[in-house]
Amino acid sequence: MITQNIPILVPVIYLIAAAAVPLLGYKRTLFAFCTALFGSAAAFCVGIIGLISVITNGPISYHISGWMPPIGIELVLDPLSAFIIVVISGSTLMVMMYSMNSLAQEIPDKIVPFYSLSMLFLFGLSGMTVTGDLFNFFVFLEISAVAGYGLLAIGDRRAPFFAFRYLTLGTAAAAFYLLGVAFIFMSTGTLNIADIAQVLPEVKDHPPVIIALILIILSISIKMGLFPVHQWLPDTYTSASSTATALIAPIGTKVAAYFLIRIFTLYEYPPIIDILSIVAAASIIAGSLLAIVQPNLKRMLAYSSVANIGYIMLGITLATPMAYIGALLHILNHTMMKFVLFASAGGIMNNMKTLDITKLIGFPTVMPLTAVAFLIALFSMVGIPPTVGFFSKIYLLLGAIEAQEWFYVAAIVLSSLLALVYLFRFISIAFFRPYNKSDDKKIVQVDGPPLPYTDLSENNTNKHFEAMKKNDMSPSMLFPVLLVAVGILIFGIFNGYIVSIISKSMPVF
Amino acid sequence: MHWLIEFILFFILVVTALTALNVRNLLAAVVAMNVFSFMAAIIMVSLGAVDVAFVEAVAGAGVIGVYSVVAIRLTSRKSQD
Amino acid sequence: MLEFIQDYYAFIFLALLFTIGLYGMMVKQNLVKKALGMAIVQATVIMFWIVSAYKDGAGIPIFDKRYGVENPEMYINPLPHAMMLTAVVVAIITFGLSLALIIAIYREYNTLHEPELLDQMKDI
Amino acid sequence: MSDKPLTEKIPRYCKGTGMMAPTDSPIVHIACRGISPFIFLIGLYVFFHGHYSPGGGFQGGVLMAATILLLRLSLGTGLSQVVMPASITLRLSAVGVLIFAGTGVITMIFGGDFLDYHFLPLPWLDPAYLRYYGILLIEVGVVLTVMTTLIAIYDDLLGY
Amino acid sequence: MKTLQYFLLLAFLGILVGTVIHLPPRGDIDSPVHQTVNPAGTLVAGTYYIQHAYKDTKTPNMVVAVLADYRAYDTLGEVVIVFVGGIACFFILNLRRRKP
Repeated sequence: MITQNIPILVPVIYLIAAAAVPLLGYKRTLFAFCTALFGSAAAFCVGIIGLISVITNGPISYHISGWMPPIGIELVLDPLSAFIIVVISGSTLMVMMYSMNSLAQEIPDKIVPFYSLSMLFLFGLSGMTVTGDLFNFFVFLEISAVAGYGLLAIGDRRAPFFAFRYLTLGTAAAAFYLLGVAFIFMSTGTLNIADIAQVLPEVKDHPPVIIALILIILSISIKMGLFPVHQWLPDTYTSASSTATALIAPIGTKVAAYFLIRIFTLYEYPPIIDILSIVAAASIIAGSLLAIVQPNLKRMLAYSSVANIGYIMLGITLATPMAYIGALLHILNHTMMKFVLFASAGGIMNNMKTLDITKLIGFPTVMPLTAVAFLIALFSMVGIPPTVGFFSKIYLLLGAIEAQEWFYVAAIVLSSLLALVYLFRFISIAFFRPYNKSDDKKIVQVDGPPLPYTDLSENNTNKHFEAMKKNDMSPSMLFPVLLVAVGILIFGIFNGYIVSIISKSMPVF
Repeated sequence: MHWLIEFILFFILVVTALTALNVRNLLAAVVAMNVFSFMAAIIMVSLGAVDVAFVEAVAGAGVIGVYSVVAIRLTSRKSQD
Repeated sequence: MLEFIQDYYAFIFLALLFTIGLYGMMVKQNLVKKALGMAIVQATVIMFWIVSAYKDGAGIPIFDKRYGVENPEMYINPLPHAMMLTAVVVAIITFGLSLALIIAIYREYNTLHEPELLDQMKDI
Repeated sequence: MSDKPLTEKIPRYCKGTGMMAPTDSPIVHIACRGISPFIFLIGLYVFFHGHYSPGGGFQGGVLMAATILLLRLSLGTGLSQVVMPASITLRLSAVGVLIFAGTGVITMIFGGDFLDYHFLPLPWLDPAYLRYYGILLIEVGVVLTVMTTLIAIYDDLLGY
Repeated sequence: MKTLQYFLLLAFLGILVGTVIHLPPRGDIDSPVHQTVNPAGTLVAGTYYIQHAYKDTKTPNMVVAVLADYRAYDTLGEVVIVFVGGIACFFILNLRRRKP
């Protein structure tokens, strides 16, 4: 039963976990946690089985309700989507481990709906990944988006407002998408992606089809947070609670990027792709520049997310094998490093009561193990050799050289140098300023909006100082962070295996 | 002349949409929005989509109206633009 | 000319309505107005699909023994209707969620006017 | 029936929250309480007759939710708890989702694809009628989820 | 700023109107949506539903047959989105156990 039904199993496991959480977690929140953890672990295992079976036996096409594709809905599990499934379910498993203590510190009265919403968010994302139908993609896009609006709306005071802005923007994006699909449907009469690929060459220069492509790409760019429409991303990520950010920031934008790969392999319209790669380059440079000037740690990480999505996008649009490998490797890299960074940021917020970079003096003294993981992830962000980030950037550079696009080579190199700048800015403040007692006031002084769930009234200087000496994150939060940080190094050293998996999914260029 | 009726309904749709967006009293805006939903439902009936029209009439004009009135009652009723 | 109007008036009206909805979301500064603009945009896209399903001279998509099924011109295409039922539900839920967010915002800031909200956020 | 006015029977948590206080008008009470079972009946008709006429799970669910919303609006949230307590709405809607997903999982266990009603374990039925009853089965889940969730959103908006 | 927004909206309206007049007209029986077979040779879903829905499911209302059988996965998504909305509103607004 398992090998036959793998494409549907991952979403269904998440769905059943999501529906079971409010039923089981009614009396004790621990049951809710166990359900979510068990569900995400099961989904991860099924994802791994799926990846192995797809690599050995070739892609699986699954027909819901037993109807053949143009009639019913088709699910497709090829090496590419299986890879994405493994990445997102693995990241979720880590976040679920991390969330047990962090939720109790941040939003103790909302644990049960949080777990239910996070499982539903994953249901949406995994459904988006495996689907082979344009309208079905819309439904799952909306599921993950609505769950995301809910998750991002709790945090500090400003969170509901930014979530509302994100909601209006995201709904406009969904409407654009649906309009584009309507144009395609009226020109071809079908919704199945494989079917559209067959019919489309006959109506390729029909104006509605071109406008539909533009509308779909516009809506997916909004969901990805590319440069001109990126503003929702730093706003919501900064104000939301850190567990929600650690859940959404690593995986929320990747699936949209993956769907663009699916769209591009179907039909291409060269001017749009040229414009899109320019937008990606602009996104890389603007994201890095804006990240440098941010005083808030989470905001800086969010802007670097914009830059990293630019890398992925550039790798997709360059359309050379090397760039494609680089883009997919960067998806893996970005997921792992953003999890480590945002999860540690949550720990920093809890233990040091501030996220202002200039006030993080003595951070490695206070949280030594977190600091190590944080440093590894930052190295991966810049691209320093033993980490995955180095190899993904090398592949992207080779791809850009292969395509003879020197402007993009310059953009990648420049952005890496800019990332080096904010790495050094952070290190020089946090690591090389010696910790002494006269800095105490600086650390304790709280800046930025007070969070509703942190009790700041007890912030007595002495007490705080004593707590600082040995105040690392609790083991259940530290374990997944360290695990992923070690994973960054291991995947970097053994990146050949991952590249061999990725190159199985390569479309013909 | 079947299409002429639909043409007039579409025109009412545009008018109610502009009213809903430009009137300063939010309660009036919500009522205009309900009229919009109901007109949309009538157009859907005229286009043969009875099921969708049913949902649009029951939920779009009914439940959404209740929700909006509750929300406006709990927040403020005036809009500055 | 009359032919053209008869063929395309629905699409042109819907394009106009889509733009009106976007105008509500972009230009209007009250959050409830933004939510209403959102609802208009979604309703417009739904009607766009419904128009695409329409056939001249066909009846509603419910099986009728008098017509049989051999002749598909007798029934309107049911596929867009089924999909748009889903889309209507999505629209309703999104609107409800936006109202929930509006109430949460009003609890914190006591206003729904966007420049005022941004103003209050500046000093913290 | 006690002789106290209705407003005194409101639980403490209803006071001071705007719309939750019910009206005292007996006409409104009798009208709303009298009409709501009939709307519920129409909802059931729309749901079960959905195979033959416009209607189905979602429309029926919204009509049934409208019944409870009518009671909530006229009697106030406190008094209408008897009909549909606010504490079970979301759990009932989770049950509805589980009914839908469970149908799919059952067909999967009995050897078919997800939601392939042909493989429902009811061997005495025609294949076409298996699909007929499969549709009815999942619409039960739809109706339960839609009805309870619309009520739950109303309660949440009021901050109940 | 407002002028720019109005300009953008007008440009968008122009593009949209320029696009929709290339679509098949309203009610056209010859549009690709209403054919039996695609140019590529595969079946067109809408016509297939009209011809086979009653035979396959014994359900006269074709919309319900499409909604709950042929495209049941979409309906699962629809139900889940209702559930997500309920849970999200609960998550955002519940004050029951919150300390003042």
